[in-house]
Amino acid sequence: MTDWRSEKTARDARIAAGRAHAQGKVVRAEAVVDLLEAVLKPGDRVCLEGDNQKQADCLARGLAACDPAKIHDLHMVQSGIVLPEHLDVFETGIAKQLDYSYSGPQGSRIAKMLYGGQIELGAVHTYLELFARYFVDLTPNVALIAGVSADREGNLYTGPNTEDTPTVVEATAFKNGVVIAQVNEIVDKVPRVDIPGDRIDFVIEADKPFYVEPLFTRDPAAMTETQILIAMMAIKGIYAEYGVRRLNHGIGFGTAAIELLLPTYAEKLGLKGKIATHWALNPHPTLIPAIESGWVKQVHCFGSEVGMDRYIRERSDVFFTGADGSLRSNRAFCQTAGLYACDMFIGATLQIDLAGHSSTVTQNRVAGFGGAPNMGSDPHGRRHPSETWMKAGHEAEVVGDPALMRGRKLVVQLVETFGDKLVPTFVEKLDALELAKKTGLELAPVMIYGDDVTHIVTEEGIANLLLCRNADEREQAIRGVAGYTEVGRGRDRAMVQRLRERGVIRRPEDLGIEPLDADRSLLAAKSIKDLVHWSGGLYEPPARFRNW
Amino acid sequence: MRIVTDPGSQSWYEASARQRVAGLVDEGSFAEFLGPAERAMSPHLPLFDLPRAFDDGIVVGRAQLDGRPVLVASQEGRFMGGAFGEIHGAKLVGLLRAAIETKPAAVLILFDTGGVRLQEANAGETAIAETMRAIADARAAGIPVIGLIGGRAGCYGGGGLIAGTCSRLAVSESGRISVSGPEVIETNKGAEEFDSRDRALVWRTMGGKHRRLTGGADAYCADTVAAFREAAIRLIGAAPAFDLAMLEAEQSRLEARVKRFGDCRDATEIWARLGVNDPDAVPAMTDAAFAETVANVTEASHDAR
Amino acid sequence: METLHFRHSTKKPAAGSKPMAVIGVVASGNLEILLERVLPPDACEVAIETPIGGFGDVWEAVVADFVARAQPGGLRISINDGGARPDTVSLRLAQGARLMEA
Amino acid sequence: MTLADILASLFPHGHSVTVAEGLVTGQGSLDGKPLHVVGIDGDTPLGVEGALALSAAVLDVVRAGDRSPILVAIDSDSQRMSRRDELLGLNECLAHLAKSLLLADRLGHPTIGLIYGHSAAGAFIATALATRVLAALPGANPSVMDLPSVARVTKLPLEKLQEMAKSTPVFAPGLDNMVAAGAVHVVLDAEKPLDGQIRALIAEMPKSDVRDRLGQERGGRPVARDIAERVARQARG
Repeated sequence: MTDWRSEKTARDARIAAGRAHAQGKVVRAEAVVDLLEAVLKPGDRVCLEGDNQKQADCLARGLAACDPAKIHDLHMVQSGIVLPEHLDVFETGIAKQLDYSYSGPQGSRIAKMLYGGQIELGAVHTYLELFARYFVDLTPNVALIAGVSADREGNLYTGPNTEDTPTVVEATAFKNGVVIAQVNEIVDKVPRVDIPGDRIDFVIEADKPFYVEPLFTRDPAAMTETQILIAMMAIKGIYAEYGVRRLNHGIGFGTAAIELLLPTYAEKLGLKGKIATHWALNPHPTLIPAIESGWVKQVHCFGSEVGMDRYIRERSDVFFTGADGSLRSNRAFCQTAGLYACDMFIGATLQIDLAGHSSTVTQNRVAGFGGAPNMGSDPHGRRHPSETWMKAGHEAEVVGDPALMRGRKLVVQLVETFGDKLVPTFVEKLDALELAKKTGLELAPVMIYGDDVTHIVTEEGIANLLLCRNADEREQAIRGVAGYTEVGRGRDRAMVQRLRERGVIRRPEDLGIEPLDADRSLLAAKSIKDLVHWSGGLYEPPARFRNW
Repeated sequence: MRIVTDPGSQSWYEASARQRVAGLVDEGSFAEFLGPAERAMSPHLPLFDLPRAFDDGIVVGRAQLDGRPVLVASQEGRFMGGAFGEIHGAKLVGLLRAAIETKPAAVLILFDTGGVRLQEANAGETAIAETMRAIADARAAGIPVIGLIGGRAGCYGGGGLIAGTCSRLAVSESGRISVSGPEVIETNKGAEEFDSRDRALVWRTMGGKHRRLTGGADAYCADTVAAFREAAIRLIGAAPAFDLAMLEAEQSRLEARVKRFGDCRDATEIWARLGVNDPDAVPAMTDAAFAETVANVTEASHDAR
Repeated sequence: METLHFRHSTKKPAAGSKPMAVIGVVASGNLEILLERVLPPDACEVAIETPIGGFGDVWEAVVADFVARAQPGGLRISINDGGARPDTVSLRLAQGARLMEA
Repeated sequence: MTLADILASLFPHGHSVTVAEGLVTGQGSLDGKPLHVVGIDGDTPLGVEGALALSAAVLDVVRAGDRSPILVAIDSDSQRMSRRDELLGLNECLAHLAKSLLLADRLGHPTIGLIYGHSAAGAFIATALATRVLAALPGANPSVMDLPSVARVTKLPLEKLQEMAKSTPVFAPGLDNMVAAGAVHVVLDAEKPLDGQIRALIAEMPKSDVRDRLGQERGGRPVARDIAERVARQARG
């Protein structure tokens, strides 16, 4: 007789073993290791929630402290490898296999461990791919998640940084898995129920609140004239040109500069209401002046940002908020929105090659992908038109039956030709290729493939790759905006001139922009303090960004 | 399209040493001494493979302020942290010594310094001592020496001591006055003593508002060149003497401060004892609200400097 | 420190009559430029002191482009570099040329 | 030399100088006239209380109005590095001490610094460097910052700095380099009685601040004097 309920039976046994260390669903922080050793089995697939802004850090410490003789060979399936404990478990043998998306701060250690064979890598995914696989072949047996508060029934309030939690819980709880949540406090009644209690099996009151890093805060005081010039070109040469209303911004200084130029420079160009109205975006503090000036209609968020909570509560016309008033974010939905509902992704990168492939990999760091490739790619499954999308599509394809033409998402790389320490952004060969060879990755970690990129904006000008008709043109268009890098100096000057005449390359003067006007006085806010003023005192920046 | 801004409304914090001088004094009246074309550059920095500046990070010269002759020195906080090197210091010393002979209406020092330039430490330290002696001489000769503090580098180390020697000080919210910097304290005494990354703590402890409330500075201005100009003009007319009576008054003032606030761990406790109703609200206060608060604090204003 | 010198002849003298101007600050990633109207009207000299060696080709290209665009005849241009990127150098040169027009 | 040795050599007939918590105050007699002593002993850091105690002693002397000399004897650490001291305005307190010494000088009290141990940074500027003439005893060790710390800040290897220090007195710590900079006017002879040497210093007080001239002559500050004079000349117009 086939047992069609073996998973359920196994789950019940795990829960029963865990209950020995709990009072109802509640487990004391000191009992974390006992609980995990009771619930986990060798070889389990485990998601240890590691988001951008919310880490199950108490559970991570607990897992790392488990006895490798009892718990070993786990298969970790989680979006972020962020905390040292996320990798410690591979050193002790508690974990063996890994499928993940993003490893920012642990990028160089993960590269070493891949190279040394301590980690058996499945794949590095984008967020949406990993989430998708949770529901196909990487469903967790146990999910270790984090929230702000829970009641004794397990009803969970994630706080404004909901991020991955609903996705992880959905996949685990409804497929016979066990969900263990750490919370900052156990309360009688949660402010709102983000995850219903019947999906949470155990709740742990953490020894200390989970740490949140202000990842999306860019200090206007650090913005340079070059970044402002690039932002001006992007606004005039792309936002205005294509009438981009629905968009996603990267998290660099270049896009932050654009956010700060909307109420000043873009306002003077008469673009208010015509561009940048609907966003898939974390709540960037630098967007506050644009919101306050009435530019922004709506923002859906992947997660939140430190210090923005009060501001968001008071701007519920703009942000998605719960009945309790606080932000409700959701990474899976926002990534989907970025992929399908946005007409433009614009962001920075570290390296671009002659075909337009880009990578944020530097030598010896495997940073992973996160969600940039989801947003920074042309979704071939898209079927709804918009003016922006259609205009870009027509630029790319000039022959054939118009009824069969489709649009293109704008994927814009916003880069300075040189990075820190005079490292060139434009290169003949991406460092990612070398790294892939060294660490045995089957795919080179390319963040955005050249065929998805539509524009590259540098301080020298805009290269419109949609208008390039062959690989040669494409290469010269890229060289033509690569400034004084070796790639830039290696251009065919005559061909670049012809591309300029065709509008493939546009210089600041072609756009009617005088580079000497790129001045910090154009920024709607020149400091974090200015952002606080714009917010009417609602934005509460973290201490490290203050100078008052 | 050019967004034209009034030079007076320019941020003091953001402006360069030259921009500050240009906007501070009467338009077009500034004449520089030993300007960049004379290339008086550090003979020492090349030994350390460090770039030099044509003015060694300080602009000195004469100008008119509200129609009256003044001498001006302006430090560039972005070059080597505005620190005192041999030439940098000597330019300030020469300017102050000249003041005693030429009797301007005031000497203005636009501080923006981390203290002594380590690559020229002995020269910098000695120049600071020479500067303080020259300031005492100038003040005794009846020439007000006014310090203006609101730059990126703050006013640290020996710069803090020179500031304490001036007749009057104007400070903005961004301005910091201190001897040991937060990083120095943290390095020597640990993060428990001073967490230098806690910027709010840094400003509460040594920032413009704290200094103004406790009488460590005599005027508080908005972060604009125009506001500093107005403060400078006002302070020149209210410079205390440099004599025994003043120093005795300063002795009493500082002793009273240490006695009254010596057990306070945080600036907010001091502000509360000074009679500020909501001390926690001080850092976020607007300039106007803060001016009102200061007006009610008797200790903030005095002639004992 | 590396010292570089470039000499160019120009078709035109630099606009304006201002004898001297200075722009920028020597700081990390930034630079200071001193422009003096002391040369014959068809000559331009650029002298650079930089702490970062090995970028002579880049400097040469940046200076040549600037001279071709701005025609700064008569100017002796002296640069104290703090490791500025070429785009910053170009921007400061242009700002300096504009100051001399006053 | 210890402070006790110094005082014994300076005042063979006895003195009233005491040390409390590292702060030195009191007086002795030189040629039948009072010689006041203030100072810091035992490598003590100078904080707000210390600075104000010393300035009070200086102002007491000034108030008496007898133009008697003041000796500032120093073996100190740097300024006291603490959050509390900065909160209470250490810069004002140190400047106040320096101003008190500068006022005493202006009002006719010869001020003589005597560094016999360590001193650094703000404590040095507020005390010994605020006198008209600064003498040192052999073995004294004034510094702005020690070389390992300089290495940390400048990111240069310590060995390279040590090599550079031999030929470049402008940045290196130590008495010889401070003498070369002109900050220390003279190094006394520890083998001879100090009373005579101090008496000679008082008798030959420089009329003005000569430190940049000394720095030029001794090579420790090659250009400062010339620069200051050029600025002053242009200012005179």
